[in-house]
Amino acid sequence: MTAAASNTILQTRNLSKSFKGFVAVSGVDLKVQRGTIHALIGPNGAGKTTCFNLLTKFLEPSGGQILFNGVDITAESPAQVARRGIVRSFQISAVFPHLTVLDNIRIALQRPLGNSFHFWRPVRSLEVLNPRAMTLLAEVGLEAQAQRLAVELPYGQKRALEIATTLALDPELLLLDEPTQGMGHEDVEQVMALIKSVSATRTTLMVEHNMKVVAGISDRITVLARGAVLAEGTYAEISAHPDVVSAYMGSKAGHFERGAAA
Amino acid sequence: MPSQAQISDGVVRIGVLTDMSGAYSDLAGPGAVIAAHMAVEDFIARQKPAFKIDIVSADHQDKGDIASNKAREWFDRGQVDVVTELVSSTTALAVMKVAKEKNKIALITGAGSSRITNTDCNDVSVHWVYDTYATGNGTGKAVVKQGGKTWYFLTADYAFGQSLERDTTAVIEANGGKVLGSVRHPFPSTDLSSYLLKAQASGAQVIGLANAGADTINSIKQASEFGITPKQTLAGLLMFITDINSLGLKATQGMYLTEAFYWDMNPETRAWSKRFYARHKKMPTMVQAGLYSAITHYLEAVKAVNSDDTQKVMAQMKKMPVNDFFARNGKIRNDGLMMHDMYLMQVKKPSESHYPWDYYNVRATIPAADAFQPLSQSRCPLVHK
Amino acid sequence: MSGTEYLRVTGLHAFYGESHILHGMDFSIDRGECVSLLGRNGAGRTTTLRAIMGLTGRRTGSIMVNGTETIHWPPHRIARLGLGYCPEERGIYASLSCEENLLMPPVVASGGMTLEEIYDLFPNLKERRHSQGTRMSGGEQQMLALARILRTGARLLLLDEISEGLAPVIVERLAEVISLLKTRGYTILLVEQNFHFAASLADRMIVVEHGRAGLQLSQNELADKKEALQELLGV
Amino acid sequence: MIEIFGVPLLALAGQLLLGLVNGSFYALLSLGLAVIFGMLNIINFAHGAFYMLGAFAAWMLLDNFGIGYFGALVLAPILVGAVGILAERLLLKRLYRLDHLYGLLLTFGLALILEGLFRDRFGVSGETYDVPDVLEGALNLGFMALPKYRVWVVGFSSLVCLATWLVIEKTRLGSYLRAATENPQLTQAFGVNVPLMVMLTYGFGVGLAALAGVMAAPIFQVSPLMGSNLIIVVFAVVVIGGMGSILGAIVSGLALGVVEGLAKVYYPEASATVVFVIMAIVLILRPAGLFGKEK
Amino acid sequence: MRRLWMVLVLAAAILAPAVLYPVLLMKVLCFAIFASAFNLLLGYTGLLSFGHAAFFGGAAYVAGYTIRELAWSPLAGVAAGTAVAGILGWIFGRLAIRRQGIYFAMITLALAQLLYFVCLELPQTGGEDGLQGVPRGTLAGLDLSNDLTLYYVILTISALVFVLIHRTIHSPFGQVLKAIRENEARAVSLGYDVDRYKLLAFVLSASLSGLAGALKVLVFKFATLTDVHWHMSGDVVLMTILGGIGTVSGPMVGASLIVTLEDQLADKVGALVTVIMGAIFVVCVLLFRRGIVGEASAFWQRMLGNRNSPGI
Ligand SMILES: Nc1ncnc2c1ncn2[C@@H]1O[C@H](COP(=O)(O)OP(=O)(O)OP(=O)(O)O)[C@@H](O)[C@H]1O
Ligand SMILES: Nc1ncnc2c1ncn2[C@@H]1O[C@H](COP(=O)(O)OP(=O)(O)OP(=O)(O)O)[C@@H](O)[C@H]1O
Ligand SMILES: [Mg+2]
Ligand SMILES: [Mg+2]
Repeated sequence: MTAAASNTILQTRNLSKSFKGFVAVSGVDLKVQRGTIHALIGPNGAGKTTCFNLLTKFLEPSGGQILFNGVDITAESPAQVARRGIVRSFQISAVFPHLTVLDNIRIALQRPLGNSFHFWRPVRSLEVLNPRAMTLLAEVGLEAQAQRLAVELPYGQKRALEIATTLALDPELLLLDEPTQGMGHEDVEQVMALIKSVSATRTTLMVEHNMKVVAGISDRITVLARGAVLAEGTYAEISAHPDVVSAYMGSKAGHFERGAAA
Repeated sequence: MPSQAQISDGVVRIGVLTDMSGAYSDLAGPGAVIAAHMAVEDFIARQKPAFKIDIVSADHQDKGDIASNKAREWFDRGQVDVVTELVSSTTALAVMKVAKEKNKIALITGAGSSRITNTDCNDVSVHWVYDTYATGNGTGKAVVKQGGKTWYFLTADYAFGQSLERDTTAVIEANGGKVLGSVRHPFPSTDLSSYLLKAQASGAQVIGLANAGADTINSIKQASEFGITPKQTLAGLLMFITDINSLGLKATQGMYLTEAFYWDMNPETRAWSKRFYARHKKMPTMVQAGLYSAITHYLEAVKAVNSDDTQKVMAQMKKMPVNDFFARNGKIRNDGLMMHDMYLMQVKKPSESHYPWDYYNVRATIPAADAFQPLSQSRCPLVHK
Repeated sequence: MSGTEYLRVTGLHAFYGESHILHGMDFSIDRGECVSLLGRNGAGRTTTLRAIMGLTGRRTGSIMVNGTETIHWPPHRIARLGLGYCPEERGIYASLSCEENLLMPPVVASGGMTLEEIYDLFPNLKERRHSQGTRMSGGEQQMLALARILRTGARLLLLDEISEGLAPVIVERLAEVISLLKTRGYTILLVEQNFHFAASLADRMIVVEHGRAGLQLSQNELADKKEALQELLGV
Repeated sequence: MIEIFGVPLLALAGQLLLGLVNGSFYALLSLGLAVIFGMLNIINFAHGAFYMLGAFAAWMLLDNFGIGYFGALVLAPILVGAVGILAERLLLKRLYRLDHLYGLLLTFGLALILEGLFRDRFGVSGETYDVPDVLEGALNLGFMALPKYRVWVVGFSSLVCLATWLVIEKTRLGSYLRAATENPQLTQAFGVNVPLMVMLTYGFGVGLAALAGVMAAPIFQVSPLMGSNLIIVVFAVVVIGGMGSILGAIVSGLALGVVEGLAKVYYPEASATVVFVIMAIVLILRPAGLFGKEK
Repeated sequence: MRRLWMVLVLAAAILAPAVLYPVLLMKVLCFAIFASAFNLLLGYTGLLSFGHAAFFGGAAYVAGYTIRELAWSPLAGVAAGTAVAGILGWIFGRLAIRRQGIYFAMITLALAQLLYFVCLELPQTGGEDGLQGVPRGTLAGLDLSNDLTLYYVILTISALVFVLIHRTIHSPFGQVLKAIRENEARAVSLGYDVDRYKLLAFVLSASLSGLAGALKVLVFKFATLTDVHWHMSGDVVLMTILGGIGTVSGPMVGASLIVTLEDQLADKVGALVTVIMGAIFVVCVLLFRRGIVGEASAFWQRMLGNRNSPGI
């Protein structure tokens, strides 16, 4: 393996998925470089979420291969994939609603401890996780909410909690599905900053429709359309690509973005 | 009074433990409680005893644990001297053991398991009315004698049905009949028509119903629906008059069954039964009548020995013959079985029935010695010491 | 105000169980107008729409639709007055296919779009029409949720965050659709996180704060009130 | 004569026909369950009790008012359906916002109450209901006498099942029902009178159970316990068919009746368990049931 | 505060036989174990099993058979029963946990029914007569045929079981269970193999239910079909709901109430027992969904809240 290849954290070869004859993802070759923020964009129904589902094995690929750090993980289970360090967030907010914010984080932190099957141990044995949990909460500005139930949080804070929970697993590769969806303007800024800061030490692959976010923080962009890769490059390259403009960005690209200059 | 000193706490307390709402509530249940009260009232009126008599009753819901728990509590805390009725084998077998442990008496009238006086027998329990050996055997033998030589069995596939089939087969063959085959159906079954068709195809003269309760009722109903009866004759190996009453004569006409009692047998039975009917609005089953007999006999024994001490009363009960409208010259054997005559009944045609509950022709009296399993065959440890 | 008032909300209070969310909401919309509710996350905009449809818990105050008081009505009667609601969470039926989802809402008045018109507007839906509702992509579901109420002939549309999760091209198309609806005389109450999208379409904007209607401004006042908006919404 | 594993072909055919009769009962009952489950998302544990109620209603109509079988066939489902509607209005209605398990528990309680009351009133041996005169007698098929009444049961219940299926699957009603099941609030916001629909659906499902009860009355003894044992088997049928699937309920009801009939011929001891064994196998191979949709 | 309660309850339990009937108390304890085990699944994993009678009754038969026919010691018999229940739980669990909610309930019910038929037909169970006359035997020199001795043995075992259940709920494992109940897909995406967690919870619950059933055999000296009948599964649900789903002491309270009620009603209402049980079910579901313990603690909290609010 060459040095360049070892810098590729995630690679798919000819990844495909069809649903009863409908091809949602076809022959996608994706390469994500270590330490970058990689955006996956494309029109609605292009297959972005499906790609995520394939990468995390929530769906079984119909064909192709997934290599993580050079290892073929195509045949592994979702939980195994997660334990390898690929952790995702969901397009629709996913927290544990009736647990406290702190417990939400601890659920993620406790897994690597390896005592999750220990039904005879007191829950106090998890208190060692608290400092780390509080640090994570502080990172997303939730430290004051630690004892509240997650269900009581406003939407933006729920998203923040979800990201913190995801980070708690210290994933090598972070998969974010529309992290700013449904957020107000300030929250969008905050999440952008958050993603930027956590990505300093890891790799992020995100799906996002907000061009401001994409333009603002992604290092590299892959555009999917009809299940296949349409273009790839930096934001400048992509936004100049005529096919991308007509299929995705539209003539007034970015005009309607939240936070975009009016 | 000196006599009172002999009766613990001055009261003879009788516990009627029965099924008030479950599968057996029709043949025992509320009617049994009425019969028990009648027995006590009649006894007081007749004998004017010096001791008080009290009845408590409870619903065991066919659950062994409730039955045994209730019995224990009655014995331990309720000063109950005798527990009776006990329909359903589970409760009877469980309570017998409690009675033995607490040295109190159990008079079983409702349950029919022949285990009660065989492997599980003990010296404080009496089995009063019938057991499956008697109903099965009695019917088997008597029907063969009436000319029903070839048989086919419809058997409920569990311990009860299997032993009923086995015992009856033995007696049929011993009496020169022939068993052409049998089919085992799951318990409970609602649709028995498939099995009945097999029985029909066998061409046997008699179809023996080695099942009970709702299974039997549905067998009979469907046999008539398919026109199997009256061409072939049904023989119920365990049936009660309440079953006939609920099915009606149209479906049951001509079938054979063995009972220990029929209300319309003689003036005595009629007299008692009419009094019972006035209170219960149904004629008595053999279980209800038997309960009256058992309690009366028990009270007579208590009076005779002037004590409610278990051993003394048991000894007296075994010594005295049972003579009342229910049994003539009945006798309690060592294994606890109350020996009395049984009767082979044939259900009347609707045209023969002239008034309500006019259901049976008594076809034969089966003498006690023939009706019940001989003592020599008993597997009761008390018999073969 | 002109006499063509179509919806008037006065002193509206709404509750979810114990929690009191709307604290005396007042506003009105004229026939054919497009009004947008702005506000921060959790201000109560979604709740306002749900309260109009009768979907919250207890409600008090007054909601007049075209001269009819509906505050005590059950949702299905309110809908029959010609209201169409596109919920924030989309509410696509998993057990129905895309097309069945489209055809599900009963027609409440004449003059709705035909299936062909809708498929022309959203070609994605045509392509996926036999797909199970919730198996469609996030954006496709969003389009479906909107398309669904265009068919029913409802004249007052309550639209909650319809531009959410859509590709920029589609958002553009959506803006065109809304403009088209306006020209056809539909009355629209728009709840949007996307200020620029709303600003380009709304005749009037109402800022919702803590369950009350605050600052109201019309399209031509937008430029003047920039600072106020900046402060209220962080735009 | 041709034999299949030692059983004459014609006798086997006769037995399968009988299986089909039982299958009709399964189908009717599981259809009602599926409709109620599909709509209210409630496993109607009281279904067996309503079946019993239907049979008793027929008996009482005859006994008290002299209304015969065919009158009962119409009236009993309506009466019992009305009881169901009452139960829905007074009790079930309060549970829709809650976890579905509460519906299961409530109807379980309801079943206990209904059964207990009838047991108290009528005792357990039950009552006899005669086959209506027109349907009395048997068709001689040569190899067996098939009671006309059973032919009627198969025919009529198939018709009812088919009609129900057509109405639900092939009309707008079906999609309203499914939509309302999933998201009653939103569906109501589209202008569908969901509470009314839910109420009528429950009444209809219960009415189907009662109809099955009326049809069963001449075959089985009308007794307070007639429903409680049957209901568990019917649950298994519904699970096999795929819960909430109308077609699944009908097809697997009929099919299982036939399979049970086969078991009665070849291995009668197992005929009560065969349904459960099939259920286990189906669940291993197809967790959502034969006609169920994977969520 | 909580400690104090526990000590009080324990003291009451130790002294109870002086006032109350020991056999009834033992029955209460057995059902309290059963209901608590059931609650472990329903209250903390969100899985409603409608087939728990299979474990309870299955273990009862195994314990009864090994003790009576194979002359095992009571301890060995109870252990065998518990183990078999655990294995049954594993089998049921493997088949059922792939589905959720009502589907899960139906599948467990049907599987339990299968076991019921097996028990009905096996000659070893004695069919309708039941497996009667199981000797209590001795345990470490203690004669268990004495009601009081057995009571204290069972009390000890129950106390241990409650501690175990309490601990399980408040363990790292318990936390994961709660997470799964709250949002299963999210738990998967965090790397939890949720089926294995559910299965372990199911097996634990089944084993403890089995323990309850096996102990009940020692108390009553028999095992019968009632123990495996689906009504038993319904009873345990009723107990748990009546006491309070998802509360630690609720199932115990529910079990005590139902068992005493059943016992007391036996002499009083005759045929109406089922009607009353049914009515309790309905009332609980409609009015006290949180159960007695749940409602009481909610009430307690409201009182506290009210008293605190004036700002004393
Ligand atoms: N389980 C499924 N069964 C059938 N079709 C599916 C399934 N999941 C997704 N699809 C289809 O596959 C296509 C890709 O869906 P996907 O969710 O990946 O889109 P997306 O790129 O994430 O779009 P969006 O930006 O709108 O979320 C869509 O057309 C969708 O309808
Ligand atoms: N079902 C509910 N039960 C209790 N509180 C609720 C419920 N739904 C919403 N709320 C609360 O009501 C308040 C207003 O919510 P609403 O959804 O109307 O806000 P919004 O302005 O639409 O914000 P967003 O931008 O997040 O959609 C919030 O504080 C929210 O937490
Ligand atoms: Mg997507
Ligand atoms: Mg909102």
